[in-house]
Amino acid sequence: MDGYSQTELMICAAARELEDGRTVVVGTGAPCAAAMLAQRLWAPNLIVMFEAGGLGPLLPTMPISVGDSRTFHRAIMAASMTEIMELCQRGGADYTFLGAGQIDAYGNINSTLIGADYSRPRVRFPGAGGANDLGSLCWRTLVMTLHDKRRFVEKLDFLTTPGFLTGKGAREAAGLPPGTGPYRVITDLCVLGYDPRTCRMRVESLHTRVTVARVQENTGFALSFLEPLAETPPPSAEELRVLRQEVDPYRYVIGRT
Amino acid sequence: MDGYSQTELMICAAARELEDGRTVVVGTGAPCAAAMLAQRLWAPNLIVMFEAGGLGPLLPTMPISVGDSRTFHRAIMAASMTEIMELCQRGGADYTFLGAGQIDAYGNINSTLIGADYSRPRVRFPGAGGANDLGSLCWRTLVMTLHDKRRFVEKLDFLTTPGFLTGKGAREAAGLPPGTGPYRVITDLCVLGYDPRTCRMRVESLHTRVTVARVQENTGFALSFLEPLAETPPPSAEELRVLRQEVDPYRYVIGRT
Amino acid sequence: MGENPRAGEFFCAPDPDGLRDFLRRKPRDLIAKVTSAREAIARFVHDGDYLATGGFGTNRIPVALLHEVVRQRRRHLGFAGHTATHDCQILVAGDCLDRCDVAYVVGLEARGLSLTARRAFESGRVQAREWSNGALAWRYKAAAMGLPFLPARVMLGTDTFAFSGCWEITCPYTGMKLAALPALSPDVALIHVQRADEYGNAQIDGITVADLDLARAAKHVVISTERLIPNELIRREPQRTAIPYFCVDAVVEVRYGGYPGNVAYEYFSDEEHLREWLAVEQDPDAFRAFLDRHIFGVPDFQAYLALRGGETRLAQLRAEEMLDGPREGA
Amino acid sequence: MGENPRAGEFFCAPDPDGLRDFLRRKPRDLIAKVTSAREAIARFVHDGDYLATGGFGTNRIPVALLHEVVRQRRRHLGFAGHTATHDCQILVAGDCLDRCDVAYVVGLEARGLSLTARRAFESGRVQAREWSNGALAWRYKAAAMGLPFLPARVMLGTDTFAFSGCWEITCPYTGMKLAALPALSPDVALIHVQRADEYGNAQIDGITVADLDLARAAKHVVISTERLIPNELIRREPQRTAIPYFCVDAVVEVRYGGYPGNVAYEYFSDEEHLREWLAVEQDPDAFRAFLDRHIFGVPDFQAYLALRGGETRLAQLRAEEMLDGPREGA
Repeated sequence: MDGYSQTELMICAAARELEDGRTVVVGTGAPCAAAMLAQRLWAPNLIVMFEAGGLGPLLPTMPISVGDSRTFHRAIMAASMTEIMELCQRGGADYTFLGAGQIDAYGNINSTLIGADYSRPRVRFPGAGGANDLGSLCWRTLVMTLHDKRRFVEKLDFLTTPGFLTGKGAREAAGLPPGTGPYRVITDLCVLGYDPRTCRMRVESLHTRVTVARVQENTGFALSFLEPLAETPPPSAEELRVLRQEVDPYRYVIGRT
Repeated sequence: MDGYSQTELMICAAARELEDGRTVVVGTGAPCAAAMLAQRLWAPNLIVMFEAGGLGPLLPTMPISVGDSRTFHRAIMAASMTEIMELCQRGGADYTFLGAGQIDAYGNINSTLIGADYSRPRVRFPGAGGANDLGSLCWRTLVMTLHDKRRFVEKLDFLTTPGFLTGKGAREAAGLPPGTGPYRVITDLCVLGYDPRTCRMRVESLHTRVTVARVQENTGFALSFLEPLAETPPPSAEELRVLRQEVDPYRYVIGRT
Repeated sequence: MGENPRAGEFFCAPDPDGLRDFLRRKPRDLIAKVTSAREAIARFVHDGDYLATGGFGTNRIPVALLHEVVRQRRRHLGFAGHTATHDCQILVAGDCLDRCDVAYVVGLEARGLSLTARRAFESGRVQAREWSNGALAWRYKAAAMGLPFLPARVMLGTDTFAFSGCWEITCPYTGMKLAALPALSPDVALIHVQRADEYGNAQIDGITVADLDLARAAKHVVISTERLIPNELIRREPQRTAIPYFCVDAVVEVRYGGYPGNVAYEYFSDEEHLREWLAVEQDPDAFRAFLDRHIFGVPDFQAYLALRGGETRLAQLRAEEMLDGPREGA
Repeated sequence: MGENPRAGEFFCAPDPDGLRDFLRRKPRDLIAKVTSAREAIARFVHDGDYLATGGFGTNRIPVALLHEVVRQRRRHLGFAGHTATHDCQILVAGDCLDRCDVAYVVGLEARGLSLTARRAFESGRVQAREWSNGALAWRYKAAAMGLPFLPARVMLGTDTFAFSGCWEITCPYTGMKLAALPALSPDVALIHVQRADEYGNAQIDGITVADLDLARAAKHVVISTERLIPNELIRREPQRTAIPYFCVDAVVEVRYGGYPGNVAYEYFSDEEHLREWLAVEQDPDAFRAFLDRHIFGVPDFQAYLALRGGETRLAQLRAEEMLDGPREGA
């Protein structure tokens, strides 16, 4: 593994998407680690927000819950959910990170259920949570997820959170704020963006030793590939050091070795 | 004057309308004095609120402004204008007191302008302020005003704050909350209520030595009179003592003698 | 996923005029409302009621009150699943629910899914409607504002919208499409706070989540508080009042009343116990025994705390909250 | 009074997508924004802008900043007349306004009417639209929420409604009629607070009036503060943050910056000086001299305070605020 795990690689790749002087709404786990890593390396003015109300904390350790007291430790503001969601609704949130039970080619996400009958689902997932709000309102939505065919599907069982819906212009037609939408998907195989003409997912860089064929095999819909297709830069020694020693010293997220 | 002023009589008459365990939104001056008098005599649990955000203060002295620091001195809550207005909108405000530049038979109030041309009024008054909100949303609206023909008019120059609008059912038809509306008008001549069938103003009691003829002469529209027509009970010695010694010892409202 | 056949119908429909009439009659006297958890739940939570909880999943949630709801075997409750994690888990374990407005249920965030809660929703035993966290927070806010609905720019274009029952409206000025979120006024809200006086004036430390709006939106509010404080302390800092007394029907003093959740500046969550809850649900018999032991078999919340290690364990969680205790693995 | 021929047109029209684009580009870095009143007004208030002020008439209003607007002779401003009393009086005295959304103007509550302000509105020199205080507060709130409008149950059935330019809407669920209050996002808000850090994180003591929503609704915000505090004090009590730094463009430290108004827990209003303002307006020549002396003729607000009696007078007002000073007749 060249001295780093897939989780570490994903966190480092995600962190690089975050510019300084911007706001990011995160959950717990890998997205929070990515934001903390970016803060420590090049984005000291990246403001981290949590949907339950934490705004700009100095995170002493990884939060366990999106609402636990770490999320507003020495914060700029210990606010409310509506404060954060209204900030997003008026255009103040630059990035958000979401997970995905299922995701389709347009970046639409299912986190509600598996099955064909709403009233008797085969598997019930938690639901939209804050994901629908954040995916509707933040300027750029990033997804971190493992890459396999059960997740990357042609058709969602349930469209919980909007990506580009049915393609170009569909978000705006539905009433969602113009200029928002899916931005990156970071998996254990590659980093994907979206083709601006079609709004369909497009591979932008492959992780070391991953092939085009392997990515397509693990994806349930046709992908396009950016040309020339880059290799995802592996984590630098500095990134790994900060991630392991400062961001997640108790290895809550990057796991025990 | 039998040892009391018209202002003192009006304050005492107004205070008697306020039940214990209820909420009243007041401004400065006589309405605030009436609420304070009621609190001290029979309504210790009458909660006084101010539209700027003061909720349940222990008033140390008469406020000068609806937003000054007296209005939230040792209060239950130092809130915001939306907090108070939303409390009123969801039905939590029992009484409010309004003033009136002009008032018509249905209790509609003008506090905006005198003149026929909106863009070039003859006299500009302050405007709706919080009166429109409170008159729209509180359960019972009381007005305290001097009684003369320039104020009690057949037709308002501008309908700033809704009374019963054009009569029975008109408030509800306009979208205002059912069951709200004008309740009493307390003047230097009499106490008026509203005829439930017509929603027009009706004299309910005359102050000592005031005649029916004198009230009608000073009113620009036809009044009805409750039968039998009572005499407004004059201020009791106890009311006057508390008003003068505890409520307004500096005689801000009741005036210098 | 198709359309919701029940668009425009809600588990708890907007009725601002009804709420106005209710609040008009609700007493506003400054009277002492301190009582026990048992008495508060007996008086204010009835079979069939629509219930909502404050806090956020495992943070400042009213666990002592929820145990009492289960212990008194309330049935057929509606529930607002606004990031409802351990709170939802408790209510489903007690078989208290039959309908739920879902924003986030059956999971405990990164800790995993509650098998019992999943089965309750998958079997259809608990009926669901879909919302987002923001949408439910705004639905409380609409009711708190005395409105029938609030417009919002979320849920649009999704199955979440279709299965909410919401309708779209058009802005008269801009022509924008908006979701019309119907006001949500629960029959009763259970809210845990750090401090309250005997009348129900409550102070909250840290994030308030959706509790300010919830307390104003609900018809009845039961407050559990880490500690009672004199009214004089409320009046000394009137802008710290998060919930004014006239919203509140009962005040219950329960130290550690949010355990095993986190209460800011008081104690951190007991992750070990939360993991135990999730694990034991894998075996229905063991889970029944677990509930008998921890909820049905104890007279009150203090006995539950004693079973969990009492002051020794709580002192550890206090130390962890103050960031000077041991760090547990998540 | 008939109909408003300009229904649906507003001095400051709702444009949530425009506000989103603006706020997307607005910097969010934690950088020091401390500057002088002169520089802040020069940079952030331009001729023709739509302006709003925090506080309530004579309470916690940004007088030092308003004097600077007058001193720099800004013209053709729009203004949100949300219980605007002494603040409106100052701006009209400086001939700064040509349009105003009126809820309450030209009066100073029980103190009387400003003759200059009355004449400005009566002559048509300042154009007006009518609103209520609640309506303007909710218009800020709509913008702060990122919405094009908020529904409300006020102004209905009145000339106030007709001359606001508002439209009615119907609730899709209840059929209720509602006023659709258009979002109001001023170009610049001037807000006075008790404490702020160098980045603009602000704490407010006492009632917040409409300032929390206004700060979030406005495109630019200039804060004047009784005192600067270290960021560490903001972070020590994060729930005391009333206005977060990213809303704020400039921070001006002006001790007594709300004089002659009242600033809670700091100083009471100078009623004598407010009466003097009202009285001197009766004579146009005397009023010009009064303005020359107090605003145009002084370099900054400290010089104005010195003219008013300086520390001696301010100490009296501080004592009066603490309720241990002499009580003045109103």
